[in-house]
Amino acid sequence: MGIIYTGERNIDLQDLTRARPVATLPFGGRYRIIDFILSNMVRSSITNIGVITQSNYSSVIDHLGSGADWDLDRRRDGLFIFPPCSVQDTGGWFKGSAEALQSIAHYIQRSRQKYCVVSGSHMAYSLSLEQMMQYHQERAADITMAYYEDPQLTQVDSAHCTLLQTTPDGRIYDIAVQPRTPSGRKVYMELCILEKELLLQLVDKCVVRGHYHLVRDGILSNLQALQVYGYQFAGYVARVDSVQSYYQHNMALLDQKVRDQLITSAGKVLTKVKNEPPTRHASGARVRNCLVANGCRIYGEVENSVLFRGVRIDKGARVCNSIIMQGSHVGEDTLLEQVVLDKSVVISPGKSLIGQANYPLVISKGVTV
Amino acid sequence: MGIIYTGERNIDLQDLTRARPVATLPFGGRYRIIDFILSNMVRSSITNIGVITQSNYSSVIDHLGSGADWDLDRRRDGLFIFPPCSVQDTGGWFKGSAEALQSIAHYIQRSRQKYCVVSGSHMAYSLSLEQMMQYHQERAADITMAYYEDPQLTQVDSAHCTLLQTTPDGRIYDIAVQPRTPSGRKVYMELCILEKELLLQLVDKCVVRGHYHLVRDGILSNLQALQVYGYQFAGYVARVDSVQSYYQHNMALLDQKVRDQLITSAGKVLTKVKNEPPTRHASGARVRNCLVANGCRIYGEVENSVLFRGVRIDKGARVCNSIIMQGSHVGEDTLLEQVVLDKSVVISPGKSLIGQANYPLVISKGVTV
Amino acid sequence: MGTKECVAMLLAGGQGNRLGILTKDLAKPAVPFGGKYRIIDFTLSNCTNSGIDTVGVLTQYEPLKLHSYLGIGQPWDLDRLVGGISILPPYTSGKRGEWYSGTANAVYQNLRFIMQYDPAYVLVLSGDHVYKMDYSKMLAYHRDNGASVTIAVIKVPMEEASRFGIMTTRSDGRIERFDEKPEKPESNLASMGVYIFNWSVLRTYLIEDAGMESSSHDFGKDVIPRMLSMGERMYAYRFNGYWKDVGTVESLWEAHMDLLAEPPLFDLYDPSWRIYARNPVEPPHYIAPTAQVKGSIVSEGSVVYGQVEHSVIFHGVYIGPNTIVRDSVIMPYAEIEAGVELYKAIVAEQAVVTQNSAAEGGDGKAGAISVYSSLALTRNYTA
Amino acid sequence: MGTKECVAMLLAGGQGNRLGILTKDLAKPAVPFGGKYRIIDFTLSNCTNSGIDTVGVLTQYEPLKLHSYLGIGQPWDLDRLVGGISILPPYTSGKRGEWYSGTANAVYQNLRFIMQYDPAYVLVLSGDHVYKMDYSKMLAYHRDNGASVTIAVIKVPMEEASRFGIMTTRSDGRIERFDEKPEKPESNLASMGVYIFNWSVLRTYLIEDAGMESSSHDFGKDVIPRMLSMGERMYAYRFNGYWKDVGTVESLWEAHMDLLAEPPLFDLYDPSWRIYARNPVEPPHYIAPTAQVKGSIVSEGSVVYGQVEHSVIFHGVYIGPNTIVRDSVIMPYAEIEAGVELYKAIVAEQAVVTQNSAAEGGDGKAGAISVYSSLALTRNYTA
Repeated sequence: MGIIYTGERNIDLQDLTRARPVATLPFGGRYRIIDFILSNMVRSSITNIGVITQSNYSSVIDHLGSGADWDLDRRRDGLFIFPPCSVQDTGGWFKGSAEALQSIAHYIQRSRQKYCVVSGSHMAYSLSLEQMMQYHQERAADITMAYYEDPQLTQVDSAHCTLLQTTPDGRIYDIAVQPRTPSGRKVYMELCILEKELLLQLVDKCVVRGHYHLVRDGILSNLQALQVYGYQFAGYVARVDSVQSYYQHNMALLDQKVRDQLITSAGKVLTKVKNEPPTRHASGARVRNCLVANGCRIYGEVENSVLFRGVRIDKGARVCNSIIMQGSHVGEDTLLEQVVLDKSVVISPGKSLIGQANYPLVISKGVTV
Repeated sequence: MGIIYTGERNIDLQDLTRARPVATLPFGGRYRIIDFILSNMVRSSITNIGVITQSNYSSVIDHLGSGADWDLDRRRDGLFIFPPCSVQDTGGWFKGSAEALQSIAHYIQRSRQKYCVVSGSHMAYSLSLEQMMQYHQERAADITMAYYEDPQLTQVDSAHCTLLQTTPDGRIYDIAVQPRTPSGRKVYMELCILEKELLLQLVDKCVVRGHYHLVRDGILSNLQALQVYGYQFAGYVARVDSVQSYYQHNMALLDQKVRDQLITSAGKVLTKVKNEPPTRHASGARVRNCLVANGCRIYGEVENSVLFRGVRIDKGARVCNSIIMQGSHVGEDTLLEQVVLDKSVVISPGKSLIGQANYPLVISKGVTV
Repeated sequence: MGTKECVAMLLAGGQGNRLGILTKDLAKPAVPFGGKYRIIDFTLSNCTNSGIDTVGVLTQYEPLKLHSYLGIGQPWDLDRLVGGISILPPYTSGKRGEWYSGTANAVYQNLRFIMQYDPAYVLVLSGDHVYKMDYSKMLAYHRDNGASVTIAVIKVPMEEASRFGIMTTRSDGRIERFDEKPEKPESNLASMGVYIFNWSVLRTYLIEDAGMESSSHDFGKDVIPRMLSMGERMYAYRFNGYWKDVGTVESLWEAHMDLLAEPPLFDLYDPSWRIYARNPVEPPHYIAPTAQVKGSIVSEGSVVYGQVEHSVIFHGVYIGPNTIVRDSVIMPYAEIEAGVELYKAIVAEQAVVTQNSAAEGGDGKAGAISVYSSLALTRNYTA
Repeated sequence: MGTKECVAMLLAGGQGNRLGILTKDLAKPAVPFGGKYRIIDFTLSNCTNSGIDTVGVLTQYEPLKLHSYLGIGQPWDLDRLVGGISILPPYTSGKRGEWYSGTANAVYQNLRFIMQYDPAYVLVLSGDHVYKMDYSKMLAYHRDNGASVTIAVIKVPMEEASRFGIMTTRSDGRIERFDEKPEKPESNLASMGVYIFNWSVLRTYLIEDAGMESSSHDFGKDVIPRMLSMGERMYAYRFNGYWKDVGTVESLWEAHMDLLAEPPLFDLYDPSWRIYARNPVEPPHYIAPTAQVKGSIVSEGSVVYGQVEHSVIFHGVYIGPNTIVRDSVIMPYAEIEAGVELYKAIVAEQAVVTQNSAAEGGDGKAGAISVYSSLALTRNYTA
C-alpha cells in the first residue's frame, strides 16, 4: 500500500501555494506534482493508496476525484483521500507527519498489504518502487529510504531538506532534518518503504510521547536498533520547494533528456484527463523550444516556455522563458520574460513583465495585469 | 440546480449524529436521509446538485462518492460536494445557511440553470419537484416554500420547526422560526424554489449585514416585497429531529401505505449500492412484519423491526420493535425490545435490552454490550 | 497497450437450449442464479479474486441483456485503464463475416484481441458454471510443471462421466489420454472447461485448426485431442471444491437447493471470496405478519405475504397471501398470486403465476420440475 | 426500464471501403479526425449537446477498436443509469443469426432494444459525418409539423446532387418527392442521413419491410420511398451549418483542410458546443528550436523537429528534423523520419514514413493525395 502525505508547508513557494498544497501545483504543462508519485505507485502495481491532506485540500479532491484517471477506482483497495477535518480530535490540523499517519492508523491496520510506501508530495521523479522493494528485501532492511545526490546543494536548499549519511554498504548512520549547514549531498526523497506493523509502532511511539515528525522522532532515534538502508536513485528529481526551483525544473523539461527521465521513458505519467481540442498554431505564430498542452491558441511568438492547457497568446505577443498556466490569456503586443502566470491570469494588450531567471515574476491566479 | 445544506444541528438525535450529520443517518433498512431529497431532485431531472457540508462530513463524502449511484457522475453538471474547510475565510464553520450559501456563490453564479431548489437534509419524503415548479411558475412567485400540515404538532416539535402562515390563496404572510408556541400546523419542509439571481441577492444582503439565516433573515424580512407562496405537500414526511421521531418514522415504514408513499410509488429511491449476498432465513428463523436488507443471516426470531445490511441474528435471539443497523450482531439467547443499534454493535449472548416506544434505547456505533 | 501475463477468454455465446424457455431470449450466462446473481458472475468474480484483470467475453446468442449487464465491468472491478472487460461479438472483416462456429473458432476469430496484450498465458473459461476457484493457483501449477496446456479437472460420479471430457493421467498429473464424452469412460476425472494455454502454443494450434475443414473447431473435440496427439506437455489440475454445470433445468434447480443446505454446499457469504454482481436498487425485502419464511434465501425488493420454505427468492418478487412456495426458485420481479401453491418450481424473470397456471404446473411430488415463464406459461421437466 | 422521449440509433457498421487502407482493419466511424477525435465523436457529441441520452450504436465491421473506444460512453456523458450508450452488434436468436443486411435491417433487428424505452420518437443517425447539429431543434420542428417523418437536408452544389438522396419539398417543407442518388436531380436539397421517425410509424414500416423479399432493407432506397408513397406526413428540416460526409479519402482530406482555414470553416473551439472524445494521456507536445509550425493544429504527445505547415498533427506523432510536412494529415502515433518531405498526404495511425516510402508517394503537386499506412506503404488518390 502507498501513503502520500500532502501536508508540507512551503513558504518559499509564495503565492503558488496560497490556495493549494504543493501536491497539486501544476507542473510540466499538464501535470500536478502528486501525479508523479501516484504514477510511480500505480506502475509498480500498488493499488491501495491513501492520500493524507492538510488545509486547502479541496484542490486535491478536485484533482484526484474517484481516482479513475489513475485506475484507482476499485472495489477492493483503490484511492482513499483523508481530509484533516475527518479526524475529530486534532481539530483539523496535524502537528506533523507522525500525527497525520496516526490519524489513519485504522486504515493502515486493516489493509491487506504487508508493506507500506510512505511518501511526501513535493518531489517529482520516475522511480520503480518494485526495484526499491527488491533492494529492501535483499538487504532484509527494516526501513529503506530513497535519496539522490545533489552536487549543487546550497545552504539555502539544505534548510529545506533532510540529508542522509550512509556507510559504504548503504546503511544509514545519521540523518539531519533541515540542517543549516549541509552534511553531505544525499538528499532524502521523502520516500521510504517499511512494513506496516513497524510503521504503526514507530508512529505510535512518537505520538504518545508528544513527538510528531516521523523521520526525526521516529526513525532517527532508532537508527541503532533498526536496519535502516539508503537507496540511491540516479534519475532526475524535481524538488519543488521554492519559486526558483519550481521555475528551474519546469524549464529543465525543455531538455529532452530530462523529459525522458521524468515523463516518457518509464511508462505514462497519469493525470486527470480533460477534454480540450488540439492546439492551434496560427499562420503568424512562431513557437520554438516549447512544451505546449492542448486547447491553446497561439497567434504570437513563444520561445523556451511551458504552456498549460487552454492558454491563448495573441498576435504581436512575445513570451520568453516563461511558464503560463491553464486558461491564461496573453494579450496583443505584450512582452513576457522569465514570468510565471498562475491559472486564469490575463495580461492586457501592450503590457510588459520581465523577471529574472533567478527571480522569476509570479502573477497570482485570476489576476488581470 | 439543487442545493442541499447538511449543516443542521440535531442535539436531540444524541449519539446517532455524533459522528455523522443527520443527512447520512441510516434510515429504512437501506437508505440515508439525504437519499430521499437527492432522489427527488434526480427524478425531477435536476442533474446539477451542490451539497454543502458542515463538520463530520466524511460520511457524506463516503456515501455520495462521485455521485454515480444517483447518475450524477457527469461531465456537464453533476454532483458537487463542498466541505467547509474549502472556504478559507469562515475558518471551516458556517454561522448559518445564508453564510453557507454565500460560500458557494461562485458555483451558483456560474451554473447554467435559472432556478435553484434549496433544501435541508433532515426530512425524508417523495415529492415531485416538477409539480412544485409548475405551481411556482403558475403563480409567478418569487419564492415557493414547501410545507405539510402536521395535525399532531406538539410544543416540543415546534421548537425544531419553522412554521408558515398562508392566506387562502397560498401566499405566505408570516413565518415563525422555531417558535416555542406553535403558530398553526404548517411545517416548512426546508425546501424552497427561487431564481438563482434572487437567491444570491438575498444571501448577499443577509451576510453583509451580519445575518446568517436564510429563512429568518433573508425571506421573512422580505415577505411584503416579494411574492412568497406556500406549496402544500400531502404525502408522508419523515421529519427526523430526535431519537423518538427517528424511531417512529422507521417503524412507520412497516406499514405498506407509508412505504408506498415514501419509497416505492414515485420511482426508485436511489442510494449507494453495496455488494451483499441475499439474506438467509435459516430453517429455525421466525420473521414477522419486518423490513430486511441483503446480507443478513437470521437464525432467531424478529418481529416488527427494521434490519439493515449484514445484520446477524443468532439462534434463540428475540428482537422486537427494534432498528438494527448495518453489520450489527445479536448473539444467542438475547432479548431486544424497542432498541436502536447503531452500526457494528455486538450484543453478547444472553444479554437483554429493553427500551420504551417513547424512549427507545440507542446503542452507539461499534459498542459491544 | 500494456502487456498482461495472463488474458482470460470467457465463452459466453452458448445458446443453452437445454434450459428451454429460460433462455428463449437470454444468453445462458445471463440466467439468474443464487438470489441476486447471474451465472456469469461466478466466473467473473473468480477472475477478479484471482487477480486476472483482462477478460474477453465472447458473445453471440441473444446478447442484449448480457451486454448491458456487463457494461464495462465495473461491478467486478474489471473497468481497468488497460485490460478490463471487453465484449467480443462476431463481426465482419474485409468483405466477409463469420459466426462463431465452435469454442475454438470463437477464440481464433479474436486472436488479434489477445495479441494486443502479448500475454504469456491464455485462460479459457466458460460462463455457465457455478464454482469458486483461484485461477492463480492453477497458473502456478501450470508454470511449475513447465506445461504447455493445463486442464482443470474434477472427480464426477462414474455414472455421469460419459457426459464430460474425461482424462487419464499419470501419477504426476500429466495427461495421457483425453476422451470427449466417452461411452465407456476410463476414469472419472472430468474436464471443467477451464484451460490454461501457453499463448504461443494456443496460437499455433488455433491457426492450424482454422485451416482444417474436417474440424468442428471445438476445444474438447478437436484442439485438445490434436495437442495431445502432437505430444504437448499437458497436465490435469485437480479441483476439489464445489463445481456445478448449470446447463440443464435439473442441474440449475439442484444447484439452488445446494445453496439452501445447512451449512450450504456452496457458500455465498464467504468474505475471502466475494461474489460480485451488478446490484439492483431495491428497498429491503418485507416479510408480512402473515408470512412464514424458513430455510430460504430472500433478496431485496421482495414482498412476502405467504409461506416460503426451502426456496430461493430473487429481488423484486411478490409472493401473495395464502401461498405456499416450497423447494422452488423464484427469479427477479416474478409474481406469485394469492392462493398459489408451488412445489419444485422455477419461475422465470417477470413471470406471473396465477392459480390457473399453477394448477397446470403439477405439484412437483412426482419429481418433475415445473418451469413458469412469461412466454410460455408452464412446462414440465423430469428430474 | 425507464421511458425515453427520443432514442437515437447510430449506424456505425459501415465498412467504408472508399477510405481504402485507412479502414483495412478499422470501422469507418473509428477513423481519426481533427487532431484528436474519431469521426463518431461528432455525432455522439451532437447527441449529448442535444440532450439525447439514449443511443444504440449498431456495429458490424471490424468493431474491436470502436467498441473499446466507446466503452460505456463515459467521455460523452452517456454512461447513464437508464439509457446511455448501448453497443448493438449482430447476434443469433433462436436457432439462427443474421448479419445486418442494410441500414433499415440493422434497426429492424434491434426493435426489441428500442421497445425497452417505449419512445415517442426514434432518431436515426450515421456515424460518418462531421457536423454540429442540435437535434432538439429538429425534434421541435418535427413535433410542430405533426410529422411522422422528418429528414434533415442541406443544400449541396447541383453538380454533386446525384451522389445524395434528393428531396423536392413544398414551400412549407413537406416532402413531395424523394430520389435516392438520381441521375438528373430535381433539386439540390440533399438528405444528411439524419431521420426522426414517430416510433409507431417506424416500427410498422420496418416490420413490413422485413417481410418484403425484393427490398434491400435500406432507409434511403426502400423505407423512405415506401413511406412517401403511402402518404405519410414527411418534412424536410433545413440545416445551414457545416456538414461533410468524410467517406472518401478526398473528402476526409478536404474536411481537415477546412479546419485549418482562418477562421476555420468548422470550429473545434466552440465552448457552447463542445466535442467530446476519449482523451489519451500524453505529455504536452514539444516544438523543438529547429522546428517551424504554422497554420496548423497539433495535439498532445507529439514532438516536432521539422517544418509543419497547414497540417493537422494528431497526438503522439513524431516529426523528425529536416522534414517538410505541408497540407497533410498525420494520424496518431505516426512517425515521419528525418529528411522526409510530405505534401498533401494522409498518414494513418502508427504508420512510419521513411525517405524511401515518401519518394514513392509523390509530391502531391499534381493534385493527388498520398495515403501512407503501416499495412501498405503508399497509395495515390486523385482529388
